[in-house]
Amino acid sequence: MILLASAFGQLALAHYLLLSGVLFVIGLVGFLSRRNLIVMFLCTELMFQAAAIAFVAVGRYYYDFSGQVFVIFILTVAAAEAALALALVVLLFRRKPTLNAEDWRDLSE
Amino acid sequence: MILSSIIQRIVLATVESGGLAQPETEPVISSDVVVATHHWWAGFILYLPLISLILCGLCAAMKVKSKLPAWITTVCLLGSFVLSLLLYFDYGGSPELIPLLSWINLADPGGNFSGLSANFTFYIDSLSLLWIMFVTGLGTLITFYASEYMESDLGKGYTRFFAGVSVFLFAMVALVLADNLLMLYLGWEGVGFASYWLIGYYYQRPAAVAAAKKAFIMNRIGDLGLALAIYLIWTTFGTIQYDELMDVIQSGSWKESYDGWTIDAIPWFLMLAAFGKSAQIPLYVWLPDAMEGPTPVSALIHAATMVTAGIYLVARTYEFFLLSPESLHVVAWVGGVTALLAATIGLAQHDIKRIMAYSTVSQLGYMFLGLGVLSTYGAAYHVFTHAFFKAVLFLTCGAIMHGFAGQLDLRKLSGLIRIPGWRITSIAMLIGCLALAGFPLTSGYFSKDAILAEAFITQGPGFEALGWMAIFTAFLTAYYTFRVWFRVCAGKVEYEPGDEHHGDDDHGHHSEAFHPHAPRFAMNFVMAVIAIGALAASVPYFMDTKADEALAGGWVADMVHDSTAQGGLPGLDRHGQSMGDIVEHGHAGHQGEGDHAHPTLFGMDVHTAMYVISGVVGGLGLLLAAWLHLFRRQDADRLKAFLQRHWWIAWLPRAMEHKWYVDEIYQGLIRAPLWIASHLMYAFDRFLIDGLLVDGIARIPRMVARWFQPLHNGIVQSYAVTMAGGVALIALLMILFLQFWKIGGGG
Amino acid sequence: MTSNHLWFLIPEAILLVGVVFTAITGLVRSTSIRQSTPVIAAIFVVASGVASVFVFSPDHLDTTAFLMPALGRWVGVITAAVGLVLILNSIGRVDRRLEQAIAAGRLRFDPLRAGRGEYYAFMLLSLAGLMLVCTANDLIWLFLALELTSLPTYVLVAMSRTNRLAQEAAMKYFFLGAMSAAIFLYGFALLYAATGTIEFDRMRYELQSQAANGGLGALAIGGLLLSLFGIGYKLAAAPLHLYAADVYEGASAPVTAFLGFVPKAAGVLAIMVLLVATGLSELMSSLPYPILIMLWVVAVLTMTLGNIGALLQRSVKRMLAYSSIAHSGYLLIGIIAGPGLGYTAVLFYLLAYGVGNTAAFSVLSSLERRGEELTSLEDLAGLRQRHPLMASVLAISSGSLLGFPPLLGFWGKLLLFIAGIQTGHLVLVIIAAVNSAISGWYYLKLVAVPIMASPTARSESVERGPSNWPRFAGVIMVIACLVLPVFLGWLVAESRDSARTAQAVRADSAQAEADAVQPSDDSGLFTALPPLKTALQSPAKR
Amino acid sequence: MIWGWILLLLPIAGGLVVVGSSARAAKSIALLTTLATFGASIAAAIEFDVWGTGDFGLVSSIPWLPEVGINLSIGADSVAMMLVLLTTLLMPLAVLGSWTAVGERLKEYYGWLLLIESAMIGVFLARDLVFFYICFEFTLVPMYFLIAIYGGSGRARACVKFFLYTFTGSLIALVGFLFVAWSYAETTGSWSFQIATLCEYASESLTLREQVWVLTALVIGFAVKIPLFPVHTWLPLAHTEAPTAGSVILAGVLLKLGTYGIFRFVLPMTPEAVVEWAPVLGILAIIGILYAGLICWVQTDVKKLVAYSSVSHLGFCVLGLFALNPMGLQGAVLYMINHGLSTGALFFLVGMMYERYHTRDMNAIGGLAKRMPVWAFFMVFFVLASVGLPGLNGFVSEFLCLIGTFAAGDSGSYPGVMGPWFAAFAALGMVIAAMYLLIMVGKIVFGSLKEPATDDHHGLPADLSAREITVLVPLAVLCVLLGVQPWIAMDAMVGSVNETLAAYPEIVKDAMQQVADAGSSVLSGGVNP
Repeated sequence: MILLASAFGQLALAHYLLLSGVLFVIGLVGFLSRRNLIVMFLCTELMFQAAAIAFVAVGRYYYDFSGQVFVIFILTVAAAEAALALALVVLLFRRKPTLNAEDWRDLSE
Repeated sequence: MILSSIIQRIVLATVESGGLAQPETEPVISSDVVVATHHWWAGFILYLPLISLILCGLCAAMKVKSKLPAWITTVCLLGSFVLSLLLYFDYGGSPELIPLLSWINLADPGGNFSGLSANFTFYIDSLSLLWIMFVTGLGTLITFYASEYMESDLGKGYTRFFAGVSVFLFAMVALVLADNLLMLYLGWEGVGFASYWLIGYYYQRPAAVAAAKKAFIMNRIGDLGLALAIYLIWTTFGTIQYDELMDVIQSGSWKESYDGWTIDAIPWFLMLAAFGKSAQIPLYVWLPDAMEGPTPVSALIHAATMVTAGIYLVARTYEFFLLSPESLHVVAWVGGVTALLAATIGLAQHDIKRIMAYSTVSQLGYMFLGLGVLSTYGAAYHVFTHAFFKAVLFLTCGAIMHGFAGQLDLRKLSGLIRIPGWRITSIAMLIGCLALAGFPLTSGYFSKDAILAEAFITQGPGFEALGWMAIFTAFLTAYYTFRVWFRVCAGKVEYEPGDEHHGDDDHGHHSEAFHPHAPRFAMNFVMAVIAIGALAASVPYFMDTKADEALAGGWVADMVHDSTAQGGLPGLDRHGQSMGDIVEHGHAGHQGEGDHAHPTLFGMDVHTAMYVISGVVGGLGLLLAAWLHLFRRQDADRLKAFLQRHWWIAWLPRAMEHKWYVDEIYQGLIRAPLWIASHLMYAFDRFLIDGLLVDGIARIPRMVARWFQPLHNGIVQSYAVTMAGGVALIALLMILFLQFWKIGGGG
Repeated sequence: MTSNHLWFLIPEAILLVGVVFTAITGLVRSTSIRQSTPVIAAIFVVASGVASVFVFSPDHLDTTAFLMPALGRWVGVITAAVGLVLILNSIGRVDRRLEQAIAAGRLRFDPLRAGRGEYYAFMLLSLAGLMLVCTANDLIWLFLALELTSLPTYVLVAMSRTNRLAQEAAMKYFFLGAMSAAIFLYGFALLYAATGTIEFDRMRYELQSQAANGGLGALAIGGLLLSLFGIGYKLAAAPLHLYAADVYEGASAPVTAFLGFVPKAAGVLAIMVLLVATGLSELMSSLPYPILIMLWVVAVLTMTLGNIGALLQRSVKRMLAYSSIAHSGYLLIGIIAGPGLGYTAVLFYLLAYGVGNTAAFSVLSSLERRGEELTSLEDLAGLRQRHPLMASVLAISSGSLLGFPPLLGFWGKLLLFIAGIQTGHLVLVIIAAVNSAISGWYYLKLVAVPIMASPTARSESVERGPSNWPRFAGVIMVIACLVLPVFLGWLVAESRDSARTAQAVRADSAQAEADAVQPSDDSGLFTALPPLKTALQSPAKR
Repeated sequence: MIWGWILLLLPIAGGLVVVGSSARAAKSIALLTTLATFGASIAAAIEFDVWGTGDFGLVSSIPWLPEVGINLSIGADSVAMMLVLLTTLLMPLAVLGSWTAVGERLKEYYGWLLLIESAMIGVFLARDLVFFYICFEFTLVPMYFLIAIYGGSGRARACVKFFLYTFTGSLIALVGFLFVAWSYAETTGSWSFQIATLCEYASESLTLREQVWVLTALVIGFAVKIPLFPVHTWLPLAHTEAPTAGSVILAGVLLKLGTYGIFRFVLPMTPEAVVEWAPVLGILAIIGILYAGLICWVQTDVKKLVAYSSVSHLGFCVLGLFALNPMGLQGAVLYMINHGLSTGALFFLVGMMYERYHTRDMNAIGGLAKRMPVWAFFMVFFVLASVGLPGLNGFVSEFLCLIGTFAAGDSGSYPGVMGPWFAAFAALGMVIAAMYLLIMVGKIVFGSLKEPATDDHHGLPADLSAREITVLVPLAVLCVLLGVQPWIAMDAMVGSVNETLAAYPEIVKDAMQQVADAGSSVLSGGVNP
């Protein structure tokens, strides 16, 4: 926090970055701790959005639009991933009626 | 190109290899060594046995079943003998070099070392002439003898036998005539190999195979000594050629880079070599076992010629012994003790061939005693006479063995002289026994005296005791020698055949109808000739010497005089007074009218006294033998029973019969521990090095992999946690690293 | 982005056209047209490869927009070559039951059930993504290229086989992939925060000036680290390698081969691009220290865990999965060595690894047992007796992967080792050498089991697969392993040219202009050396 | 010159023809090819005009990877040329020796044989480090397959161990090589893998510490191949399981790659380190001589015995190499040739016995001299050559190695770092060699006849056939020739040997001086005196 503040001197940016960082960590921890496939996917979305927030904030900070452009692409990719994820989950659910990720462990040593 | 150059080299080497043998940086050649290329034909002394070997090989390949190989070998060896005689008569009195072929020549252009050259070149001096004559002569005769002796093996091993004899003669000639230590080494190992070949002649008999192996390995230990001695000599003196060595030693130039220990070590290694080949303590045990070979082999190799190579070696390298006189004391003591020990063992044996074998060991001990007490002449003379009388003894043993289907037990043979056809054998044996027993006026009498007397003359640690010991040994010798003769040849006619078939069915007969198979012409002729030789071997003693009137001993002394062994010649001026300083020899006073009085024994001159003493002692032994083994044989049994009955003495005959348990001691102290060590090492190799180290290290990756295997449990979250944790860990590690080593930011 | 930039997208454009075509032909009712789908895909792949040679010819090189101007040429060609083989490997596998049923007349063709079109289309898409990485000149582009590479592979894994293993594999691959994507995306965000730009060219100036003023800032370092770790997932670099074995085992052999090459190449190239963006060049090739440490540790872990992991495997595909992890570790040596010989070696190694790995998978693609893929090593026992050609293909490709001279893999490894030693990473190279030795153990199994083991009942029932194309592909790759070393000089020169950074090219041309009389000395590239050599020397002597 | 390339490529070409031809023709084609190669090597030897000098002949070079200075550069000095001749001589014999022993998968078999011939010739002809390394490594592959496919019952373990062990060793050597090459590149600014260049550079410019590291790496690589105690354990296993021709090639040539490597690389590259570490290596060699010799004593498997005897014998060779004087080095090079001849022949003989009786157990076989006199003759002959009977080849080399070692003491006329004690202990190996080899001969050749019951003699005569005799006679002739006229080889190699040693006297003297100044022995000097 102090590091960021001293690095940029602008409390506002640091706040945003902090927010995004917290979001990212929440997403990550959620991903690691939850067992439900859909929730896990949502957690990755959370991490994506954390990055998006950072991009927007930094873009605003530098008056640079490319950050915002990036966010659009992130959203697009996230949407594609969402489609893929849901399709996959449906496919899996057809095979085995469970959403618990731990039930899928046929491939292991 | 390469081929032609090789051929060119060989031709050059053959024709003018004198040049090759002499590097330019060589020290001044001593004036009396000449390069005698005009004696090129002497090479055939070496080549003829080789030719014989090749022809025998051809015979073997063509499966010749006649006696052809024997004749080939005999003729070739006769050729060698004749050439040796020619060489002797053509010998100009100063040592000659006769270059034959080049062998190993190393020169260093950088000049960092003095070069190593060892070529097939003959070094002819009187010592080598002496040896070569009796070697080739006896070789010829014994081969002739064997042509009859081995006839039962016709078509089976006959050719192999004579090929072996050819190899032996080839190697022996190389040994004797070599001009450098390496060629001598070639002959040295060559005769060992020939001995291996011929001892193991009856290769289907395990005992023969074992004996052959034992002989070779024991000899190898000796060879090891010789090899080390060669290394030492070369590093110390910078050459291994006799003529150059003599020059270097005499000029003293070697002392410049001498660092103080090699001189004392060289004789010890030479000794080891000589003791191995000549069957002295501690390496003598192979020789009695070597009697597993055919008897002509025992006669030729294990009595007359090969076993004397050790004496030859010491005589040839006598200068080194003189440089370190303590070594000569050891030689003398080892010789004396061996002589006594072998004689005591000989007392208790029943196998006549073994008795002869132990007597050979004993006599070889005498020779070393002679060398040790500075009587190279005595040693050489004893070698010379021993060659004849021991050869005849073995040949007669062979004849008996041949005739009585392998019977060698003296308890089962008696009165041979009265069986028709065995007279020559018996008389020849008698002559041999007389000479061996040192009966007055026989050849053995003179040669043994030359050694015994010197033991009292030369000053050395306990030499006098040694002399008395040797005299006692002479008594034992006379006793056991005549024990054989009286048992086997005299007495009433009684015999049992042996169980040996020579691998042949028409030969041995166990039935009552067994008839001894008397020797025929070839064997009788050879036995007779050698027996006469044994008698005549005393003649050289009375021949005039041309060298020095102070020199007793006649022709043989003369032969020794001109050689490298002259340092051990009584009554002679030694070249270079420096050497005289370190040799405490009583004879120093012999020549001058100086302060030294002649050593005396019982108030007489030692030589004179010795004539009397040894005559008496020999006679006593003979009488004792006659009593116990001819006239009252039952007394011998009674004596034996007496000895065995009393615990305080019973160990003696038993120990003597069991050869003082020396084989067993070797087995227990050396072979068994080594054998166990080998097994341990093999186990070490398999389980520790290969198993633990190699396979163990190879197992580490798999082991580590097993630690990591639980991570791959198939659960997504677990993977994610590991990934995140791993990332965190690496980041932490990185931070720690950076903090700890204080290495900051950007590169 | 200049208009000029579009010119460099021609190869990718060709592939995208191919995507459209294959997607359509795969759905056509006519069997013969449907059958020709892979051929069409192959044609487009070859076309894009050829195009990339022309597109990135020296005349058109743009040193202003790209960090590594000619990277696309080499990558385009090897992508096309390996991609072609990957397509050949797949022939006969996709929609196999469906097509059999149709051929037998049990079913009528139903576009909803056919997957062939998508399959090849996704392959082409992913290849296009790989090529796009080379032309990336800002973070968006890099992000999109990486996602384009990996998203289709998730689908490929899921549809590659009809059993649930494939779907499980796809699930694992996708979810972990999404996480890693988020991680490197966040890393990108931090990089953006640190430099204020997403364009690499400007980013490089920013970072260089930071480095010059007392080192990279924490944001930049953190961003780089997150990016590298995230991208490391594509390489299966430790500790993000855990998915590899499961996914490779679950997917069908052709797809596994695909996974073994395409995402890995994309990841390696992305790392190269990112590192060059931090200011690395032949002229200044020392990494920021934290990054160096991180890469060093990751490289050692990756190759070691990969190799020792492979030792325990009985399943061929798992074994090859671990082997591919290990190869990522070797590749990282080149990355650590930096631009110049290091990147040259990386590019060369990509070729060697791609050829060897694909050849090994061709064997698995071309054989089957009761209609199923070969799984365990026992299936290969005594392979030599019934399928000698495949056994030798497997043997030679294993040899190449092991780095046995004089096969292609050896040269790849040799160059990597040279590069590593040149930059003073002797310890790393020794570890790699030890790892090579360890890897001998399991590669030797791939040689020995088919040749020495006596066939079992299982392996007796191994038969040819539905198509001969994978066999052909395998043979071609093996011949490449054997023959390409002859053209070593040319290959290395090409890869070196492709690996050059824009800075070096500019410096060279400046140099060339400066002394027009004397041509510039190319070997300067190999002499840029780090300071460690002196550290190694003992002060005792000299 | 063209002969080098012919030598390299002829066997490969023949191998391709063999693989392409029918199984029946394979033998004959292989024989013809190997004979042709032998002829070519003779022709090359005649063409080779630098015998006796230290120069390289048959020199030729093709650029390969100019970026890092890798060329296909071939050429041979006289030592290498002699080893090439040994290789090409042994190969036709190996083919002849396998005539009936190998009955299945013939094309492959002869293909591998021809391939390994090319690789071995390549090792000796290489003047480029990378090319050397390629050939050096590549010899493993054919040998691996020869053992793996045609070997005995334990072949699976044997071939894996053989392969991995030597592969690991040579990888370590490779790192050493690369270090030298890099160091050169850093100093001069351009890469080169030319062996001569690197040797010259390394010997002059590397610090002692660096040299020690390079030496360690190289010696690990080559010691495994030689094999030196304690990295020898792959050898007995590989030899026991390999087919006859495989054993012959392994003992005859492959082991020499290690000693040749030391001769070609270690000695010229790292002279100062060699001077410092020679005693240690010498002690290892001596341990090998005695230890392996004693292990031979308790073997019951004839082939294993001969294999362990190789470990013991090559100890002498290593000792000679590190004696650092002309005697030792010439002896070592001669030893390479002689060991190839005599031990190769011994493996042939054991193979011939095995082919008839299907056992190598010394307790199951005995007294074969009665059944196979010709075989027995050759057996005894080659055993004696191996024991080092003067007049046969083994003696000369053994003698030179030992006298070289002996003279390498600080008191000798040629300064060195070993000395009498080393030679004395090593010379014990002579006795041990006689012991185990004669015991072996005593058991299987002599004694009462003992034959295992076997119904399958492969249609071979009881004694050796003309073909088998043909295999042995050239070896026997060479054994005698090199025993009686060793200067043919010695004169030819003297230039190369002196070239290799040129730098040593000074270095040794310096080292002696330093040790004398420090007042400590050479051994305790170690790396950091």
